[in-house]
Amino acid sequence: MIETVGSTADGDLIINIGPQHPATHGVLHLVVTLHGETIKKVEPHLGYIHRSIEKMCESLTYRQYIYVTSRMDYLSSHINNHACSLIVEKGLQIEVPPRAQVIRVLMDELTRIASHELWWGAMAMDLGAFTPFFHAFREREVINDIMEETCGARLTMNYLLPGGVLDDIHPNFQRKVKDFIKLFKSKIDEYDEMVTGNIIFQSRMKDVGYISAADAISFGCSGPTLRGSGVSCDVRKIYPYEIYDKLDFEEVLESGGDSFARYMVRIREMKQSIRIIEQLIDNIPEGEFQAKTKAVLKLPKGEFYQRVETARGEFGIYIVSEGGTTPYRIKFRSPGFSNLSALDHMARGGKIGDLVAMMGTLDLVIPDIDR
Amino acid sequence: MDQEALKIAITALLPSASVEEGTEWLTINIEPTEWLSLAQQLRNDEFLLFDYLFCVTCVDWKTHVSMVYHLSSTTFRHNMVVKAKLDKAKPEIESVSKIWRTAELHEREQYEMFGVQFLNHPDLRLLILPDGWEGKNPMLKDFDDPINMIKL
Amino acid sequence: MFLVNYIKEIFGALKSLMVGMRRTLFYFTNHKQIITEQYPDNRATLKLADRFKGEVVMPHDENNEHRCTGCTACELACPNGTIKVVTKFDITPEGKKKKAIDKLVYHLELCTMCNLCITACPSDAIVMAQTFEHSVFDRNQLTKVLNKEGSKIMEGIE
Amino acid sequence: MWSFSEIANMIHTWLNDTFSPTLVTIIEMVIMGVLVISLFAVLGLILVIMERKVSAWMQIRLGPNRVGPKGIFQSAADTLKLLMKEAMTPNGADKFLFNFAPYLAIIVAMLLMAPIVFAKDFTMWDLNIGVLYVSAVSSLSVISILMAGWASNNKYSLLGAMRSGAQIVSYELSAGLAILTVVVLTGTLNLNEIILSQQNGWWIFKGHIPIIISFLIFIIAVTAETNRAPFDLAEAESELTAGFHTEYSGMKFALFFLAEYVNVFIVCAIGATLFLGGWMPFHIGNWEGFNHIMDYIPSSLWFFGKTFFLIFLIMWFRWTFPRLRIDQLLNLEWKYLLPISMVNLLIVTAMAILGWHF
Repeated sequence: MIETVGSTADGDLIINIGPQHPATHGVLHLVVTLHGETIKKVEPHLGYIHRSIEKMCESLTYRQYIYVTSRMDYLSSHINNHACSLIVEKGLQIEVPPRAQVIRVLMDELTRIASHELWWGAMAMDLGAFTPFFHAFREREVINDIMEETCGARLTMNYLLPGGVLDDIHPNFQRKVKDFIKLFKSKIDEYDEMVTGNIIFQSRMKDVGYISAADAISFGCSGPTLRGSGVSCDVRKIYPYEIYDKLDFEEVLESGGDSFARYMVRIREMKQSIRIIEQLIDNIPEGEFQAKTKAVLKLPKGEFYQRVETARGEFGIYIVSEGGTTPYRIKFRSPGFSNLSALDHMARGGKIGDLVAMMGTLDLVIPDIDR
Repeated sequence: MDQEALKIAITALLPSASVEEGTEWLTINIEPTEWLSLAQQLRNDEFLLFDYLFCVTCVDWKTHVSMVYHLSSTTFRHNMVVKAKLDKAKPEIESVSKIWRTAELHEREQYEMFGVQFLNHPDLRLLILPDGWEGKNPMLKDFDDPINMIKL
Repeated sequence: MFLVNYIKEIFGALKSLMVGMRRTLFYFTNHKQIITEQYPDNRATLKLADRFKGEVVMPHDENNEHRCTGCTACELACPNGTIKVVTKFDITPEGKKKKAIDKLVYHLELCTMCNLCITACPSDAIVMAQTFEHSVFDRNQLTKVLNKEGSKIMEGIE
Repeated sequence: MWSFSEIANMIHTWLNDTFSPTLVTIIEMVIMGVLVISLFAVLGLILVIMERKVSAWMQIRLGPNRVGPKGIFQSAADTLKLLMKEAMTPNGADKFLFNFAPYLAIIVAMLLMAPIVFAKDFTMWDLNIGVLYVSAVSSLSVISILMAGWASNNKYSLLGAMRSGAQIVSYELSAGLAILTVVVLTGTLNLNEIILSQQNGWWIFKGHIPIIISFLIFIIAVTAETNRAPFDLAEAESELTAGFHTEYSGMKFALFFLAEYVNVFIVCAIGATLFLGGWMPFHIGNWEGFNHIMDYIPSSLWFFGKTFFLIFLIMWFRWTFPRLRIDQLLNLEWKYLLPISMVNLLIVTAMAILGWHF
């Protein structure tokens, strides 16, 4: 039981941030012990939207379970689906046609930019600046429109199948993506003007929520959170999947370890994603967009693990298969869950305002944590 | 370190561990009692340095329960899997939250979903389930919830 | 030296604030940049992408005929039991019994628009429609029967 | 042309001719009260729609555009909605203080209206210590916030109120010092006389750099004093949900809201009076033609124009900047604004003694 009311014996206040709170962006419940404005302890209290996706997946076939994973980290749903497809392809040794691979990677990177856009807006809003939120949505909408045209949905696309993609790209796709790149490049400097360079923003972010590299590894952080502490951990570079090993992009590293470093990692990552898209958009190979697969997919007996890099970090799927049409046990290693575990460590000694900034830079998506 | 070298290093550390064949990553089966000391060695050995615990899974095999730990090293980039077979009636294993601090939350999740007792865990409470949850652990295979289950 | 740094700091801070204010002033004065879509008013011009997944429908031709054979492939493909196929037996002119659908029940409230039923259908009997205004006051209205009253299967579809 | 003062004098003479002096005083007070309350209502309506439009345009949105032409009646509709909402009092709250706090906030705002010079020779109370009165009464507003935060029996409210207390008390200092620079130059505390002293140029033009610095400090300090972003720590919706008015609903919430906007108007009016010459028209040296044209614009328009420009400035801040943290907020005051304004006051005093200003 967590004590959620009143004050402690030392006279410290216990404050519930969440389940309904503007800064948690979802139904995260943090029980915070406060000494004045200073945080002494942060205890996460989860489960408000736990749907037990792992249990649900035990009764779904390998084609059906993909759509459930879109509902976990809904901001990078396409990348989650990607992991699901990859693990089935790995188990069945399906050769994915090159066209499908390129389309998948393009969509991954577009999803990453869209996710970081939303994070950027929400992050600024957490710190009290409303305007960047709307500016971020201007670019994000363009990506969503591209997604809608090709995948048929804006957020939970369900565009992937084991063996390829559901449908070929829309004829307008290439033109629209190029337009988007042009738009994005003209607007990315505005982000620095509005937020990054702002003295108030910098003083709110610098030296806040510091986590050392060793601690970040011990807490199992991944993605921008770990890269902000200077540890190289990009799955796309270290354990490359699809065509990432043939692409030319940098892994973004910052050594600060504070909120500002994590912020800069994400901002620079958007530019790297644009770089990947620019390399691919004119070079989509012709050919099939789907491999021939059997009507009923049966994963061979054994254990499979696949990890991908979502916008939030390393997303892993662990499947124990008994050879049937459904997984025997499936486990999703979600980046948010591990990143959340570091929050208490980061927040101690900070102020309430810092807690909001930290949650912003951890980029928590609650369904991803609760699964 | 590649898989063969890892295998030799691990068997040198713990001769009683049995290595599973035909897996993507080196997979070893151990007794739950050996886990804590092995974990310490895996974490601190200068040639292994498994400092990144990225996945803690519990699998209900109906006859027994097994814990699966996915480990990786951020320095050497090698991965391995450690499995421990637990007793179904009284599943117990040492907590590794002192070695990898991420384990604290992961173990709490497995504790409430599978009922695995993590010994010497600093704070073994319900995390996701509502306070005062009684009855079976929901992720077990024989769990049935006639009230909240939506039947189609 | 301390004083110089102090003053420099202040001027740097003021400049960074000015830069942000210039950007907001730009948008304040440039109303052409406004991107608001006035949704219910622009229904006439609102064009959804042709692949947009709004709901599952079953197209009928002018003779009130559809292409569904009642094979239940869609029902099996659906991850959450959105589709129920209720079959009946028709008597063909030759006097043979032939399986056909009585009702194809579609629960819009359960549908996640994953498109699996569409890809599973062997005779292209169902498609995704581009409608999206699904809100109703009674959830029973979300349970729909896709085949029309008195419709029958097209000639030559097996 | 008819000016406000002429109309006021006309009414005054007519009343004196018709009624006895006691009755005249009572009638004039009633008229005054009605005028202040209606000014309140109008200000609230205008400032709310202005804020929403300003924010919308900065955020590349259209803003309210459904109620009335271009949405100008939106704030009236909002008021109607707030009026119809249930005014709840939480269970553990201190009932009397909880219900009294919003009225206290509005009373303080009303009191501040008294010495403001709205147009040439048009003021409610021509007070010889106007500046002192304003700075004294405006410090009372912190009491209503503390009262609301404490009485709500909510930890968010309490934290918000405590922040607000620390904030308003400290920013009062630099606001007061910034006002003092002008007082030193004019040698009077009377707002009317301060305006008259700017006949040959507004203080911001003839006061050299020190006055510009004190104008900047004044704007920053009053933004903090009125709890506006980037200093809206008492509300801080992303940290404390709504700070000291978390538990308020309906009209009681609206009163806080109204008091905030009226306070913004008042501080901007004071700023316009002290630094931008109040109702004084804009004159350039010896350009007789230009100056004549400027004189044709009614004095009340000059006053409201300057005030609304300052209000826009404060709104502009709000929709551009992120919020400060509480310790940074106090750092800014004690480490930057206060030392600077003290040195600045010294310089201005020297300037006034040596007569260096124009």
